[in-house]
Amino acid sequence: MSTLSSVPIDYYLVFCSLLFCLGVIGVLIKRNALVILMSVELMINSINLLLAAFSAYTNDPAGQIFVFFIMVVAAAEVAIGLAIIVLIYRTTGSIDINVLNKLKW
Amino acid sequence: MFTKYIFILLTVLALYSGIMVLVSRKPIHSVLFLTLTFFAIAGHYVLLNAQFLAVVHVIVYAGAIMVLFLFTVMLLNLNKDEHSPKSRWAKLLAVIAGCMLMLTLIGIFRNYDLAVAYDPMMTQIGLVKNLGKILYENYLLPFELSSILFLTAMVGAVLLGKKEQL
Amino acid sequence: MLTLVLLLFPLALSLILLFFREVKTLRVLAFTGTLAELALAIAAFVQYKTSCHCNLLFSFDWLDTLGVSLKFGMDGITLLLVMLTALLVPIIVFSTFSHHYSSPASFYSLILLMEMALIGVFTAFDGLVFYIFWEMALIPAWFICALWGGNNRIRITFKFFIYTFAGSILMLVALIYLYFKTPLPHAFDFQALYAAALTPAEQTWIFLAFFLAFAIKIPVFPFHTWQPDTYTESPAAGSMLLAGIMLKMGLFGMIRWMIPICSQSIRQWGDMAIILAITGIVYASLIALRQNDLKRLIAWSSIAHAGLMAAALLVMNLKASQGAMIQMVAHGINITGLFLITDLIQRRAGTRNISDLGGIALRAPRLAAFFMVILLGSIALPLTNGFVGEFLMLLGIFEYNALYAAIAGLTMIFGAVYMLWMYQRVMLGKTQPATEGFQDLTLAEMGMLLPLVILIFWMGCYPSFFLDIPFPDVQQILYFVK
Amino acid sequence: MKMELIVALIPLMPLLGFLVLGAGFRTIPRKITAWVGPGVILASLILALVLFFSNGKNTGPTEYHFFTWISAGELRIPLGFLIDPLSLLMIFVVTGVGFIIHVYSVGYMKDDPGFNRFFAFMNLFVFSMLLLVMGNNYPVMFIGWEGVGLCSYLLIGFWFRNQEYNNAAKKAFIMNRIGDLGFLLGMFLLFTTFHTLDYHGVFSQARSLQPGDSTLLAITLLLFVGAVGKSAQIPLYTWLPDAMAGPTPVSALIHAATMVTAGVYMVARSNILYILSPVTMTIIAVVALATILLAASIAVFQKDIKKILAYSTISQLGYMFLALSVGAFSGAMFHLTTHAFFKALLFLGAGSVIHALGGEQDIRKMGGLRKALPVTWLTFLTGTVAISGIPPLSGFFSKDEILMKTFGSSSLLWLFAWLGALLTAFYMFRMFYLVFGNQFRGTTRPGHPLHESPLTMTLPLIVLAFLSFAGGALNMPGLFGGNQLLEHFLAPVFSRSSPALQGELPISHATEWLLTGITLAGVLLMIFWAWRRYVVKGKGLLTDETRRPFWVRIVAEKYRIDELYDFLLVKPSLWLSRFLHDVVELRIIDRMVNGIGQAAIRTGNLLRYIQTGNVGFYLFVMVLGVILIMFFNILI
Repeated sequence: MSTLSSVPIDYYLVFCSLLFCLGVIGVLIKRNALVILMSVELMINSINLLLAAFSAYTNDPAGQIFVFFIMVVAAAEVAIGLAIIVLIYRTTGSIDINVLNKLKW
Repeated sequence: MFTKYIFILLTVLALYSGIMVLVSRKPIHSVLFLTLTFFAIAGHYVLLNAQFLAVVHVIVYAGAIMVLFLFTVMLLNLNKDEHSPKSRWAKLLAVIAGCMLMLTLIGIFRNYDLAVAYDPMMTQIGLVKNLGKILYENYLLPFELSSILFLTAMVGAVLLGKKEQL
Repeated sequence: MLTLVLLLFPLALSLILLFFREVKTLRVLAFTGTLAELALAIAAFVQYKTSCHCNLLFSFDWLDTLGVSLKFGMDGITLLLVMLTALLVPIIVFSTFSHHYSSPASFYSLILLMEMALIGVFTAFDGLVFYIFWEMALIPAWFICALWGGNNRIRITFKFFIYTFAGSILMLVALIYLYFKTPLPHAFDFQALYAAALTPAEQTWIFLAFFLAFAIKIPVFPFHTWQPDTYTESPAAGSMLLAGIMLKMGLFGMIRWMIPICSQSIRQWGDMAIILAITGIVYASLIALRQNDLKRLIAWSSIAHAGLMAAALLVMNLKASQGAMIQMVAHGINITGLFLITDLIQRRAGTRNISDLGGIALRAPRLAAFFMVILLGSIALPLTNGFVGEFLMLLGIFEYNALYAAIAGLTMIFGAVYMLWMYQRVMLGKTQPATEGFQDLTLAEMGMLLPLVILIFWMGCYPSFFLDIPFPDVQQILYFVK
Repeated sequence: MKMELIVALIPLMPLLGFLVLGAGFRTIPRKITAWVGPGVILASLILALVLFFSNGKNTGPTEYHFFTWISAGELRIPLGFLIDPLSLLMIFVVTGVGFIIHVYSVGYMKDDPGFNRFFAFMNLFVFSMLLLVMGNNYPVMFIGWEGVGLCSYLLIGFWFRNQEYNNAAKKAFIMNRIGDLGFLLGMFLLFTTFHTLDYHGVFSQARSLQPGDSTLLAITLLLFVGAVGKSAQIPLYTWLPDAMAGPTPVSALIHAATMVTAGVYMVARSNILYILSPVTMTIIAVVALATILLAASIAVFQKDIKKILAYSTISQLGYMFLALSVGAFSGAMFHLTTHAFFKALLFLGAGSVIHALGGEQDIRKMGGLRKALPVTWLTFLTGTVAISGIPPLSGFFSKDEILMKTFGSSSLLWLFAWLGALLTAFYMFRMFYLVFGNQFRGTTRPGHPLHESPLTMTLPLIVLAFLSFAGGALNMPGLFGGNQLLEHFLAPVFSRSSPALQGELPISHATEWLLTGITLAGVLLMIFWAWRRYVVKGKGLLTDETRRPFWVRIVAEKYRIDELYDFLLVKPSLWLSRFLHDVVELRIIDRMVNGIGQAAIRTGNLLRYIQTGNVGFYLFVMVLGVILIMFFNILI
């Protein structure tokens, strides 16, 4: 493989930040709980990638291990999150987050 | 230079599909674009010589998680348009907030001098052999604990999914 | 090692008790257990030799990286208070036998847990461990009061818990701050904390935090408002534990933690604290005059006495400190005795309203005699335990400032006024409807009060025995302060 | 027997009696109590005699150490006794008079259900009093000092069914406590000045001080506050008349013969300190004179036989303090001793009268008891004559000595003291005539005819009458060819302070004779007046008190001092108590504490409205929060 020195770490930083911000915007503009969850996944992935990138650039395996663990957590989170969404749908008949305003003062 | 082009290609792909996730009206489209994003990220992992992660990523995200999403969409028959989208103002505000976050982040990064010593392509840490060694030597306990986490999540999901009252 | 046994034995017993349901078994177990604890405490006294901080030491590195170790040990001050705790708890347990508490297993279990926590507070040589036990003592106390207390218990115990807890949190903050000022490697060990390098401003803040924590616990005027209500609403056993032993936690904390660490700022700001404590003496005594509830009156008297002890510790001289030491024990004994008698009266007459009582001495001369002796102890008559402490404390305060001593000395007069007036209205005069068929003490009850009475005279006539135990350590602390 | 043992046993015998009688107060039969109670006192008396005679010529002070009572740092208080002439004299007074009164009590308290309790308390009292006089340092004196206060409390309120009596008991204890606080503070100041509380250490250091030293002034004043409380001087005297609620032997023993003289003993013991602070001496003189005249004037109008004696006691104690204030320490001790004899006699006689009348104490309902109670009459007469100061009875010599010494100090003081002596003679004979003269005015209860008391009661009266008669021989002044035994006996104790008294003017024999003559003439005149008024005219029995002039009413109502104290001290403290509790405690402090809690709740109530329940809003706020945090991170 050829060298990647032509791609500085800054590129990864900017790319991952953009992806992360996309995720944030998604969380904010969407009303569908499912899509919001997907946006969260997007954010997690951007973080994962950045961790892996730093790990590779600094030759420290801990970063990649952490990515691995984050994936574990993310998988668990999605499983539970989707279960909750299904439950919400069953009780309210919708997954629009604007419907979920029962928990106020 | 070759890798640089691949990098740019993958990046553009990831960002495009990321935007499409947000823009699409139907959830099913969002799911499919998200899958595309994940594949692009997997490509990035390969580019970083983190083959193990790339494989795991494809299996977990594209294989398991996205299937779950798809399954949910199908199951709940959610594939409808958002009939009452949020107001334009709200959307605009959200986008502005996101851009501000971006700016802030870039502002933060400018403050740090990220001198990197290693050439990422030369490192061998991302290989299964090396990673496995470290995982089972230094991170055995968290690894085992993560299985408990999974178990918990499983039990939780099953309990939440059950129809009848407990 | 014995210290550890002293600590773990009540814990084990309190867990074991949860497996029993039969009230009688529980009582026997709890009582014999606490007696065994007393025997252990006496064994510790016998083993206790000289005064270094190496006595009966147990140390185990707990959180290595933080420098926290499970370090327990005994010095004279500790030994005295552990003995007091071990002595009072069996009596308190015994006094509960005539009550029928719901879910007795948890009741006795909590009492034992409390004993463990108290012993932990006294024996801990590590700041963080001290704090942990300090908070731990609050939990059983709160449960005892909140579950078996009077009608108003929930509101009052809530206040009690939050109030004392708020003070403790300040202490935790102070401890953590101190920790970062200890010489490297940082540690919570008390000697490390003593050696912490502080600027005067820092020390003042630490002093304020410590003082507030201890002042609330003792309680010192004006942080006392939780106390009369809590003492009144608690079940008898709870009041005794709170007043007899838990109050000493604050005083103990003062001499073990606050005085050696903040001596400089005590010199600077101590006058404020002393004035507060002395104001409390007069204030509480005056209020006690007009109380109609027997328990509440005793609670107020306790505030007055505690104020004197706090003032005595704060003047930081040997006489006053020694006086406070012996007074801690004496007050523990007297107040427990007073609450015991209140409990006896309430059970027999069905009320503890002073205005509904009277003429008990006619029906129960033995009770009257015991009551009188304990009362004399608490109003500091010479040759009873209260006098030695008050004499030394007032003398110490006098050396510090004669005016303070004169005002604090008013406690002698006011104490006599409210106590004797109470005695007159409760015990003397003609009988009232409530006291018409009053039974005199049974043999068992006399057996319960007798150790207290013996101690009252023993401490009054030959106090050297009790003064010698903490003397070297008090001297050392005061020497260190200088 | 070893000396230590004897010395230790002197106070321990009464303690033993107390313990035995106290532990078995419900089980011990009366007969045994009747022997044990007085028996232990007799044992103490015998031991004291043994001690006295085995000491032989050696009258120097001997100290006995038993163990260290309290120690802290340089403070070391031993439980030790000091046996010197002064303490020996006091031991004899306490055990001697105490024994006689104990014997008397056997008869007096015969029918009381609290017989055992009574003797237990009496024994405890003797124990405390012995500690008081025997201690070799101030704290040990203080043990006794407070101990006698306690016994006084217990015995005044002996019949505790009556709340009036209990009030009197409480009042006595509290007033004593006020004095005790002064004593305590005095001790503290002594300690900070001399770093010891032993008599020996204090006095030997005090001698080197300059007269008029301000610390010494403070010490002596504080100690004198203690003495004022215990010995019922102005302003802390009002407890003593009330203390007459106790059984009569108690009044005789505690409130006449022994406890109330503790203050006199204490000042005499600390003579060197007082000699060195002339200002205190002046204050004592003023207080003493005021007390003499105040108490004597009140006594003139009292109707209760015991109250008259109580005021008389206060007044006589004033004489003792007067003697102390002019430096006549042995004179004070002499008067203390003779007073113990004749006042105990008078009280016991009064007790006998009360006993005969079945509890009647109002002298207006007595009269003509001479026939019915011949022994009581004769002994009472002895006591009355003795206290009035008519030779050759003991009171004459002791009072005369005090008057002489007072004259030597200041003739103005003498004049007032002389007035007091006249008043004394008048009120004593008023009482005597009203009780024994004329006809019986009261009513006897059916089945309770007037009867002379049993032998256990009359025998002590006779013994005391003899002592009152002959007690003067103890210290016969040189004027009458006496040898001043007591003064020589006590001389070692007061020798330290005598150099300071050198500046006094010696009084010529002629002046002495003249003064004695004036006093005697006045006293006899007073007696004659009392006889005219109460025997011949039969006055003083009338009930038309409303027609008395204003000033007489004031005096008869005891100058309303009790009401004044009630108004100035009791009421305000009760009011303050209520104010502190209802306003300061509940409205201010507690409200502040609760206010903090409520503030938290209110803030929570306000912040609640931020929880709109809209998830989108939460997300937006969260993102904004993250942005803000990061932004600030850049700034910093």
